[in-house]
Amino acid sequence: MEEKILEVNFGPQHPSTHGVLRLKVKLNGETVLSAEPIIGYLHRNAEKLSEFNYYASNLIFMDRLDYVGNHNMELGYVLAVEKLAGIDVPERAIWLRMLFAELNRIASHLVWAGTMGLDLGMITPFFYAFRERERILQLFEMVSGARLTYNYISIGGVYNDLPNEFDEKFKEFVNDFPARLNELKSLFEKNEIFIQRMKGIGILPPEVAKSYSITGPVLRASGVNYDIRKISPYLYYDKVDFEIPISHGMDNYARFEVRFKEMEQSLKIAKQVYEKLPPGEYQNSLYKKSGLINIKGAGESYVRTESPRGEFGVYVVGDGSKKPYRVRIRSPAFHNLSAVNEMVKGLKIADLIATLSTLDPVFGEVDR
Amino acid sequence: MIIEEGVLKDGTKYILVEKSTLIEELNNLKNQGYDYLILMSAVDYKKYREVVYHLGSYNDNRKIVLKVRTEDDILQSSTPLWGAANWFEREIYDLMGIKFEGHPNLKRIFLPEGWHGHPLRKDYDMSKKQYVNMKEDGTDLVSFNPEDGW
Amino acid sequence: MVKGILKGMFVVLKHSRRKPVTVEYPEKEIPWHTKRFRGRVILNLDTCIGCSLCSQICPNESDHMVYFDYDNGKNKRKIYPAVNIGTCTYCGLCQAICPTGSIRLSNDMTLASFEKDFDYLPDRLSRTEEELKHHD
Amino acid sequence: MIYSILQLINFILTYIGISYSQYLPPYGALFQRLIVDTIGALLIFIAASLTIVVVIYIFRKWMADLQQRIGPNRVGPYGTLQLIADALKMFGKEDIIPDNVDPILFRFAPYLVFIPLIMSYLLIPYGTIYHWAIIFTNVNVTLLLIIAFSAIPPIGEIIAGFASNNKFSLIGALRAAAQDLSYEIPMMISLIGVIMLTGSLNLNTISQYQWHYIPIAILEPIGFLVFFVAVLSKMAVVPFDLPESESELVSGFNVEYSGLRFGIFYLGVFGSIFFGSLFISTVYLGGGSDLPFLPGFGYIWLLIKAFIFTFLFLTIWVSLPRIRVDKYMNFGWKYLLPLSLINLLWTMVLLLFIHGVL
Repeated sequence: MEEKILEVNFGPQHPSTHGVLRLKVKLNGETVLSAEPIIGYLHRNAEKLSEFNYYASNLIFMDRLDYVGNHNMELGYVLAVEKLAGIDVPERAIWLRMLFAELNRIASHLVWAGTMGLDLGMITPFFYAFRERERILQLFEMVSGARLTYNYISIGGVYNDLPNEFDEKFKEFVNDFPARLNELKSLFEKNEIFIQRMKGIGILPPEVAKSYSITGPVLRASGVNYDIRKISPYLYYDKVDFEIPISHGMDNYARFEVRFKEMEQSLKIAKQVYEKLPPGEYQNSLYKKSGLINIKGAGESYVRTESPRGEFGVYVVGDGSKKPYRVRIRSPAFHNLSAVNEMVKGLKIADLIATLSTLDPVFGEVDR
Repeated sequence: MIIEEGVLKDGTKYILVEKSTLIEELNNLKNQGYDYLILMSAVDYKKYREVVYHLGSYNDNRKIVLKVRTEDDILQSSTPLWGAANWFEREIYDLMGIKFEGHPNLKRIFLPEGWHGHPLRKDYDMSKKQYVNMKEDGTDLVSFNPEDGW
Repeated sequence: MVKGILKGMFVVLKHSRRKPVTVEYPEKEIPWHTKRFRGRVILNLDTCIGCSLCSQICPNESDHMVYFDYDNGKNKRKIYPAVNIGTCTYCGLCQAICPTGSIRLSNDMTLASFEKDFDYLPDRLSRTEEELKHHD
Repeated sequence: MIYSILQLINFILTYIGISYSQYLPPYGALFQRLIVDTIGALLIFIAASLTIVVVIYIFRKWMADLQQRIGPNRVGPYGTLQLIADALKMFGKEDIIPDNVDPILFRFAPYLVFIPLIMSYLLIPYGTIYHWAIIFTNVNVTLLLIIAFSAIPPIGEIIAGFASNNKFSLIGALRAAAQDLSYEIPMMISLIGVIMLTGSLNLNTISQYQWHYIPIAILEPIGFLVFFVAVLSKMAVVPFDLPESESELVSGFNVEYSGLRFGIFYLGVFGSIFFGSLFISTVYLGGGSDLPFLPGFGYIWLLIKAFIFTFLFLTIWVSLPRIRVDKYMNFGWKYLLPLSLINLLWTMVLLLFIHGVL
């Protein structure tokens, strides 16, 4: 009896595709023969849009790329523009940017932990993860005024300083987050059904990862020790000590472990940064009020930062005018997703969904 | 064959390469240890299109930029060297219109199949609106008059 | 064989003793509502000098300059910003760039109104939502 | 001391002073029996759907409590009328039937799931309230009937999946078939152990037996565990909710259903949870048989045991991920089946000691 291939569209509208991804899946019964991702449903071409605006007002397009880790997105763009236009940033602003980059990484990993639980059929971890994320969002709203699209970084520093009630809320969050994190982890870690669903599934060998130029937790779970914060430190990551969690498991369970350890490391960095916050100016006075408009830059510059999903880079080409000539965005989730076909051959439908959830793609960034 | 060499503003070395010897240059760079294709981007300088390869390596922070210029928008594809080049080149073809010979399936990656023009070109006409709809058999129908749009 | 599963269930059961975290918004006020919350744009007609910087920096042109005859001595051309609340992304760039600080983002979050027109002209922009409700 | 419903109604009517025997047609007893049973069936139908609504309310409040949120509290005091509102919405919503769908099968699949479930509620001996036994069927094959009725809902799910002409529901239907097949056998083999011990198929005698001796759960722990897991998978609760796995198959076989038909499926899920807990407490914990220190009120004991099991099932639903299809199948065939056979051996040893007979 020749094989009956069932071609199913895990279409743009599906409960667990983390956004608008369409997977053209060829099924033989329950086993997946091939899964070809089709993207482009959330394509707004932020690169073309940012050619019509001033340097400072492109921030809102960068926010809406990876709408879960958006502080890191703004950071990548602003660092690239500052290097292009040669703007120096006061000391305190750099430390503040680092503090919120790490808090944003924790918030993004918490969203991943919640949605991974949902994809495997567990309902409760979503609520515990979002309860913790809510406290981080409150910290952001206290400082920048918004919960998701922060626009906290200005070119040349940050827009406003920490309010005085920030200190007490931050200490409170930092003190009881480790206990809550272990509680969330214990829901997954030793659970036999969870281990059965995640161990040995979605194998990504290091050579395939390197050839698909995959970065971030997905790469570190395949045993490659590569993190931009250590290899080419930007901001003050060389003045802070932290380790890079690595696992040689190459499967979903390894990616799960790497991300949870990364949250602990990010908290450790945030604590150290908070102690090292120097007093003083938080925004370069040249570009304070009406200086925002006349930022000019010629030549080209590419800056690499470590966003929660991998290496996020912005390549800006300036022609000396007040508007960028070309902005090119390197989005890590775009490459993490391109390796789905290799990782999923021969698995079951349930494993396809589990592997997709540990790749943690966000489609604002994949489709740009 | 390297036409020009130099250092960029942010300190990274860059080389400008002949269009015909693109693949050999990429190949010996890869053998020199640049095994990580960070980014492939295309910039439209009106007279010519410039494709910029950012190469790095997974075990240290060396970085090099390789540029190649083309007027007639045809280049050799570097998919044999890196798997990532597959989606990079499809995106550059989709948004900038540069065809890569030897690419397994050079189709548009973001825009629907029948889209007219390549948006990231400087001469792309932004005023003409294109409407996308789905035909009976599920493929995309791109047209200029708004009636086909829903 | 079931030790991990029981441990997970114990953690879930432990949560039944904790107080619920949800804040029932309409009845009770949001406890952490901060002074810096970026709500609706508001204009101070007296200090605006009509320099149109805010309309240039606005990313999607929801802030555009409009003629409005209100003389406050400093604004010869009598042009004031009008903001289309529907397309505004509340990014706060106009507040950051305004040299005289006359345009800023208030804490106002409840924007539901019977007016179908989202494009707030300067006189409507200069009044807060409460005044707008009582006024018409 | 235990009277049946028929005697109860006779007692009330003679107490009021109406003697209706002269109006009865020739075969009076048979006709009388017919009336009493239909009244009983209607009573149970209403009671069952009310308990299902209560179980749904308990589930939403208990899940909310475990997840540190409040749960329904807007409609009615403490959200009690929320379920009535949901039921009305379910009736009110338009029942969309897609066009290229199998017309007859698509319409009747939900009833195939719900009707057998409600009928199996009739078979459970609910014990006594002040000596009035609420037992509707005292036939000596009630256990067999329950197994027969509990085999029909999966067929309804398979038909629903195939009839709705949708790839996801097709896979959901295949999973329903696999699930029903591989976990029915261990359940029955563990029940054989119970039948061997008590010597009868009548649930009433099974529950009375456990009052005279000790509950069978203690006598046959392996059988109890195997039965517990098999009933858990019969109810499609989360670790085993493969036919209706929302995150993979966009909610499996009931993808194309909406309005009243989806409501019936939804009630079916929670109905089977409460029925499962009733069934397991009657067979393994002797539900309904009145215990010495509260002579006439066996019914209350049954309710207590049933709600303990319901909370247990709901906690499992809230805190565990979903198992994969092939792991689920080989867990059923490689672990549950041998365990239930070992349980049979264990019952033989028990029989040797208790009755001295083989």
